[in-house]
Amino acid sequence: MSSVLYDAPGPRAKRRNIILSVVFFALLALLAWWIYRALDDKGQLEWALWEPFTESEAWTTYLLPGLGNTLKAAGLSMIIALPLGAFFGIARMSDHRWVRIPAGAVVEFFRAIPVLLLMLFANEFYARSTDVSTDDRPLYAVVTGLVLYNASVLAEIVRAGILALPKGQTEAAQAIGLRKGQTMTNVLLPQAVTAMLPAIVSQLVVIVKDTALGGVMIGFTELLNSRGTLAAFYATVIPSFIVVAIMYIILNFILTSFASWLEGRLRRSKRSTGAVLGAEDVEELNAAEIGGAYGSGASA
Amino acid sequence: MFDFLEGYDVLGAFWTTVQLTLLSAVGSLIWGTLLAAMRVSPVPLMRGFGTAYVNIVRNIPLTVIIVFTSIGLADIFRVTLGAADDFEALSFRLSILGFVAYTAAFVCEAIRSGINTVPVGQAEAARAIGLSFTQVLWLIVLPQAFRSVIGPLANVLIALTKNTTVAAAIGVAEAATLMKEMIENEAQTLAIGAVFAFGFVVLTLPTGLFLGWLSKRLAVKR
Amino acid sequence: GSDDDDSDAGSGSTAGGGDTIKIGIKYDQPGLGLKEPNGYSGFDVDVATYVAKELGYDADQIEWVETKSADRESALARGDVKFIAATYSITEERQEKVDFAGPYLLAHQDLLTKTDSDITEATDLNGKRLCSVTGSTSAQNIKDEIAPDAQLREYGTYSECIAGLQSGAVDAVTTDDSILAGYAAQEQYKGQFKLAGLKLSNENYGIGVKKGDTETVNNINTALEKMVSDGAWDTAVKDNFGPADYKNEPAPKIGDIVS
Amino acid sequence: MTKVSVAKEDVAASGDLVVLKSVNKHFGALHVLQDIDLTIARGEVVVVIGPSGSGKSTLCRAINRLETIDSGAIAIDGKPLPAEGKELARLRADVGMVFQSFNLFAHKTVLENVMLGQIKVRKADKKKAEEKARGLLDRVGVANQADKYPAQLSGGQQQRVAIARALAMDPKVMLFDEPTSALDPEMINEVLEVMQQLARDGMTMIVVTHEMGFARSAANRVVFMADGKIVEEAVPDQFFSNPRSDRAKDFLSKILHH
Amino acid sequence: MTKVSVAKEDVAASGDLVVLKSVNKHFGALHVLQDIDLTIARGEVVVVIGPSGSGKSTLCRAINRLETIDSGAIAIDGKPLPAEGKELARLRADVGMVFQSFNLFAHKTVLENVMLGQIKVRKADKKKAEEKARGLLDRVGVANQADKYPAQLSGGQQQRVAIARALAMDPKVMLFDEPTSALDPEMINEVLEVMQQLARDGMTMIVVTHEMGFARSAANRVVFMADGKIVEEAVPDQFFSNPRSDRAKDFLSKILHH
Ligand SMILES: Nc1ncnc2c1ncn2[C@@H]1O[C@H](COP(=O)(O)OP(=O)(O)OP(=O)(O)O)[C@@H](O)[C@H]1O
Ligand SMILES: Nc1ncnc2c1ncn2[C@@H]1O[C@H](COP(=O)(O)OP(=O)(O)OP(=O)(O)O)[C@@H](O)[C@H]1O
Ligand SMILES: [Mg+2]
Ligand SMILES: [Mg+2]
Repeated sequence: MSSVLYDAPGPRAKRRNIILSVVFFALLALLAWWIYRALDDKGQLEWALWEPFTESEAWTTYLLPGLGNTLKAAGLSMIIALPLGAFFGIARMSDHRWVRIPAGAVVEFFRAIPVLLLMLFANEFYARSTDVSTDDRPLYAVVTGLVLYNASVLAEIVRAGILALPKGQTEAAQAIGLRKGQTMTNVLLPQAVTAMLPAIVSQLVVIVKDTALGGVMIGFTELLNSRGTLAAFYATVIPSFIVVAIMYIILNFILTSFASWLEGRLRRSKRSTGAVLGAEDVEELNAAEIGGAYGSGASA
Repeated sequence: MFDFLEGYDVLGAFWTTVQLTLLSAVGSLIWGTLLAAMRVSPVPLMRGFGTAYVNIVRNIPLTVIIVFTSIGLADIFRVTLGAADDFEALSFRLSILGFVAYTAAFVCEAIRSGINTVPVGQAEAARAIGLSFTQVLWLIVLPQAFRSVIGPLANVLIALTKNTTVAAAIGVAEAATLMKEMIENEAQTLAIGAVFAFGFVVLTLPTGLFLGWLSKRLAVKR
Repeated sequence: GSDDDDSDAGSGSTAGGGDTIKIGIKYDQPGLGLKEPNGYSGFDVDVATYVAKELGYDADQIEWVETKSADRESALARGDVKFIAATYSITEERQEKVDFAGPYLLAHQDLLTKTDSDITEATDLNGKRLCSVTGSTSAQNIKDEIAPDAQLREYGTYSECIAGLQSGAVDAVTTDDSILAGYAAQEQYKGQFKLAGLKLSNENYGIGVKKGDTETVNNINTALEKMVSDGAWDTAVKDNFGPADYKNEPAPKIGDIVS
Repeated sequence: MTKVSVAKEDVAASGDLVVLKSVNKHFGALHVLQDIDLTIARGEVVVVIGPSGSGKSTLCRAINRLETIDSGAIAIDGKPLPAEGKELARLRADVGMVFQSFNLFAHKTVLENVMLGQIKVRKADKKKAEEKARGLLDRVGVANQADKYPAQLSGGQQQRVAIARALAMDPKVMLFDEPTSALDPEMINEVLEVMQQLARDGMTMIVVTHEMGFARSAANRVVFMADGKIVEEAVPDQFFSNPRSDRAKDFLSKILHH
Repeated sequence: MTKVSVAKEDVAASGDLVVLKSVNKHFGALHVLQDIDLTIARGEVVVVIGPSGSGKSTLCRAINRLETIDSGAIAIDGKPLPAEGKELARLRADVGMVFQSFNLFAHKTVLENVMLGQIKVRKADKKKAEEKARGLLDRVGVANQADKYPAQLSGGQQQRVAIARALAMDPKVMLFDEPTSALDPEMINEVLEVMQQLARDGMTMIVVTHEMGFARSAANRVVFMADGKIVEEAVPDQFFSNPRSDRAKDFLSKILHH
């Protein structure tokens, strides 16, 4: 089997690869040793620092409630952002200028601004102009920031999902006499939704990660913030960071794996045109693509 | 109307944002290219390392990485980047290190997907006329991959610009830090929000449009 | 936040009723206000519990609310909590926005160093690395006025400063001695740190109450006086700061603000 | 193959079914349809041939208004082509279209593909629609594939389903745009046979194709297009044995005998 | 067409040019090449036909080592196929390959496409390479397109450029993998003509194709493959008029006369 970069390897290539493997392994081992030594020197490997994480209280008091809030904020944001995103996505494809252009402007605007600023601003807005209680305010602010940003990204995913379908699907639907609305609901949306699923799941990863901004900047008690309280009680700073990082990795890894499993399944599925928006199409969907998308749909 | 801006160095804060962005961009381009080279290498161990790096780093919140550079890298691993005693410079440099570590994962993926857009047929045709490995790489694959990578890289750059606000978490005096400070001290929340939003729109939108245009222009016609 | 229905926290303060009272504290300050697996500990918590008892609420009627430094005024203004005991120094600026009962503790800005450190004076900080939390004014004061050559390192929380002190990344941590004592007294750090004992400032800890709620202020002041006179105050100090070599000031007189 | 009535009432009636009058169409600077006049009588089978890019597909698509035209007029069964809305949808249902790339609805089974239009456009009830769909699938020889998804079928089978889907609307005329050119050589015949049978049953058909065998045996007329113009029209035998225009001669010489 | 010398020294020499001995190849569980024995003499033109998936492309690609084989041996001009490195590259330069999808270098002009191999592999100087490239482009009839990019050319033109690119290396043998099946019908002949001329000039050729006309007129031998095996070998006339195996009869019945 050959790839874009490599010819099918012969015996010499195979030998060279083995040597490279050994050298690289040695380098990795060296790095691991250095990390181990540094941690050991600073006493970070002492059992006392790690022991708390074997106690159920550390989890039930700090980490799990924090994780719960992380998931709550992420879930809420996704649930609110989805319909909003679908609305703006479809509005952006409208035949009418006065619908298409404002929708496009809103989407572009919120995608250009850092989520962190949106959160800070929302937090201040709720504090000054509403009577949301202090308990709830950080959650509100985090969810608001995430919704504004992610609805715009989802709007682009929805649009891309529909545009990714072969043009022939629309034409065939029109050719048997289906009207615009019927074509959208009977032919395009069902296929686009399937095509978008992996993209939507992997957008959840972005949302989960962004909840941590709320922890550091506006005191939302999500996982990263709960780590602070935990670290104060158990006096275990570095280990708590490592544990929390691993929790994020596992959580997001589950989501990513689910997304790519879904993607693979859909691509192989006998029920799709093969138009699938993968995880990679989303991670940081951005203005550059959109600038291009204004052009004609006819790219050869 | 804009008198609430008095006494605040908004331009200075955005200048820090720009510096963070540019320096991190250069760093992550280098590290990301190396990672991409590993990810597409024929050596399974390197591929494994590249894949693991990308999948781990992409799944950690940037905030965690940035805070960790400060209390972990600097304090435990003594990575002080030549600024052991100048803490202002230290957190600036550490945050760049964090952005590089994080953004490189995305750069790597952009480059890898750029390479994947080159049809295998191009490489096979090149091999079939007797070009060697390096010739195929430098004459055929990379020139084509480079062009299709501009678009995705532009997205990474824009995301990076926005992500630099996370440096506020370790006290780097960039735009988000200043906005937080101003919001605490001044009454015109809406106006402050608008000023900073506008600042980022100015930073990201033209970049996106220009690079989008460039990638269209350079795109390999197939 | 399932308790929005009770937004004017514990206003129905008829003693011993089925009501609850919401009190604002810190969650991450060992020795003062700390969230633990089975409850809350610290001097602020003990004082607040005692006061609540005097106001007619048993310990199990208290709902603790985390009030971070920046949030304290607005939480009171909106009535989210009845009162706040969270290392809340009485200052003129704050008195414009909230009313204070107390003070109930006189703390001072101080330095925490390793036991074997040779820093004994603030001026020793020249050329040394001093840690404080982001946005704190106390560290800035030292750098501006006492030790201009000190290096200021800012972290998100004091826990991280303390960890930095332990690992040698910084040479000293500065903030209120009570807070520092709380850390020094923690099981994990016992015997490793010492307080320099400098009285760089006076911090009069008061209990914050919504502006204009004079009745509650008076009730709390009465409770605080009783706490001192029946020895509960001393016990609380011993329990929370005892393990550190923290020499606390005697209980301040109500309304007696040391500036 | 079971016979299903194919718009019999139309075959009986007389007159022209499709009329194009000086139709013009540009793509930017490209003048793809230049003053096209074309009339197709009821029951007639017209084959359109011509070099790539000559505008054959555009012509087909214009008749169904998948492409708008810049000037001129198109009428189907005496009525001018509506510009939009319900009337356009109704007209499109009367004009069956078969694409080069099949374009079956990927998320629906073969049976559902054939039923969809009947239910949503013709408002047929589900049972009747299914009955008819099964009949049509049987007619095109893929009855046993009814519950599969398009991707599970070979190209030849997919194209036959696409024909059945179009027939399900009881169209007055069928447009075929290179229906066999995306197929593996072994599958071309099975599709051409279905089309031949359709022609014999009296369906009015416009077929863009390069299959000379089909043109010879099934067409009443061959229309030769080049550079957006209709260059020549003739009965097949005459066209193939004795093309008048040089353009056609040249084209035929390229396409035959290899 | 200008004549350019096509590996004349080889035509003169005698003996077998390409020899495959019990070659086996699997893709996972799929046994795509099963004990293939095939010998191609100098100057011979062999057409390989067979149903889709029978392994024709894999066979072609194995001869150029674009696919590795699991067992058996392949020799070109008496030398076994090198496994890698410089020797492999040198051998590949001696074996020209033309793909179904052209695979012209998309970022280089037509002229650069034809010059690249000469300069980088044959180390020819730029001027000579350009001269030769222009000669070859003229020979395949696209001299006037030299400065365009591949995407600006029609399929037929692209394929002719691809042939010129392969010829520029003075190959000993040329492999064609369905060179016309991605082309519009009018363009097929222009490519086949170039190939026919090449055959007449004495080039050794292995051609996978469904173009029976070409097989009849240009091939010395037809090899029929099915399911990874060579089922039948014969001279064209005999194969088309009187195939021996049922597999071949069945295949021919599907593919002819439509
Ligand atoms: N949507 C479009 N935008 C711009 N140009 C187009 C579009 N569709 C077709 N064209 C151009 O119009 C011309 C006629 O196209 P058309 O598809 O009708 O030709 P055709 O005769 O069907 O060719 P083929 O045999 O290749 O299918 C071609 O030059 C084509 O490139
Ligand atoms: N890289 C690959 N990995 C797995 N299977 C493959 C690969 N390449 C080809 N195959 C399979 O091997 C078999 C033979 O393929 P091959 O392309 O040689 O057939 P072919 O005779 O050229 O067919 P066609 O006429 O469709 O080109 C097919 O079943 C194909 O699906
Ligand atoms: Mg066409
Ligand atoms: Mg093949």
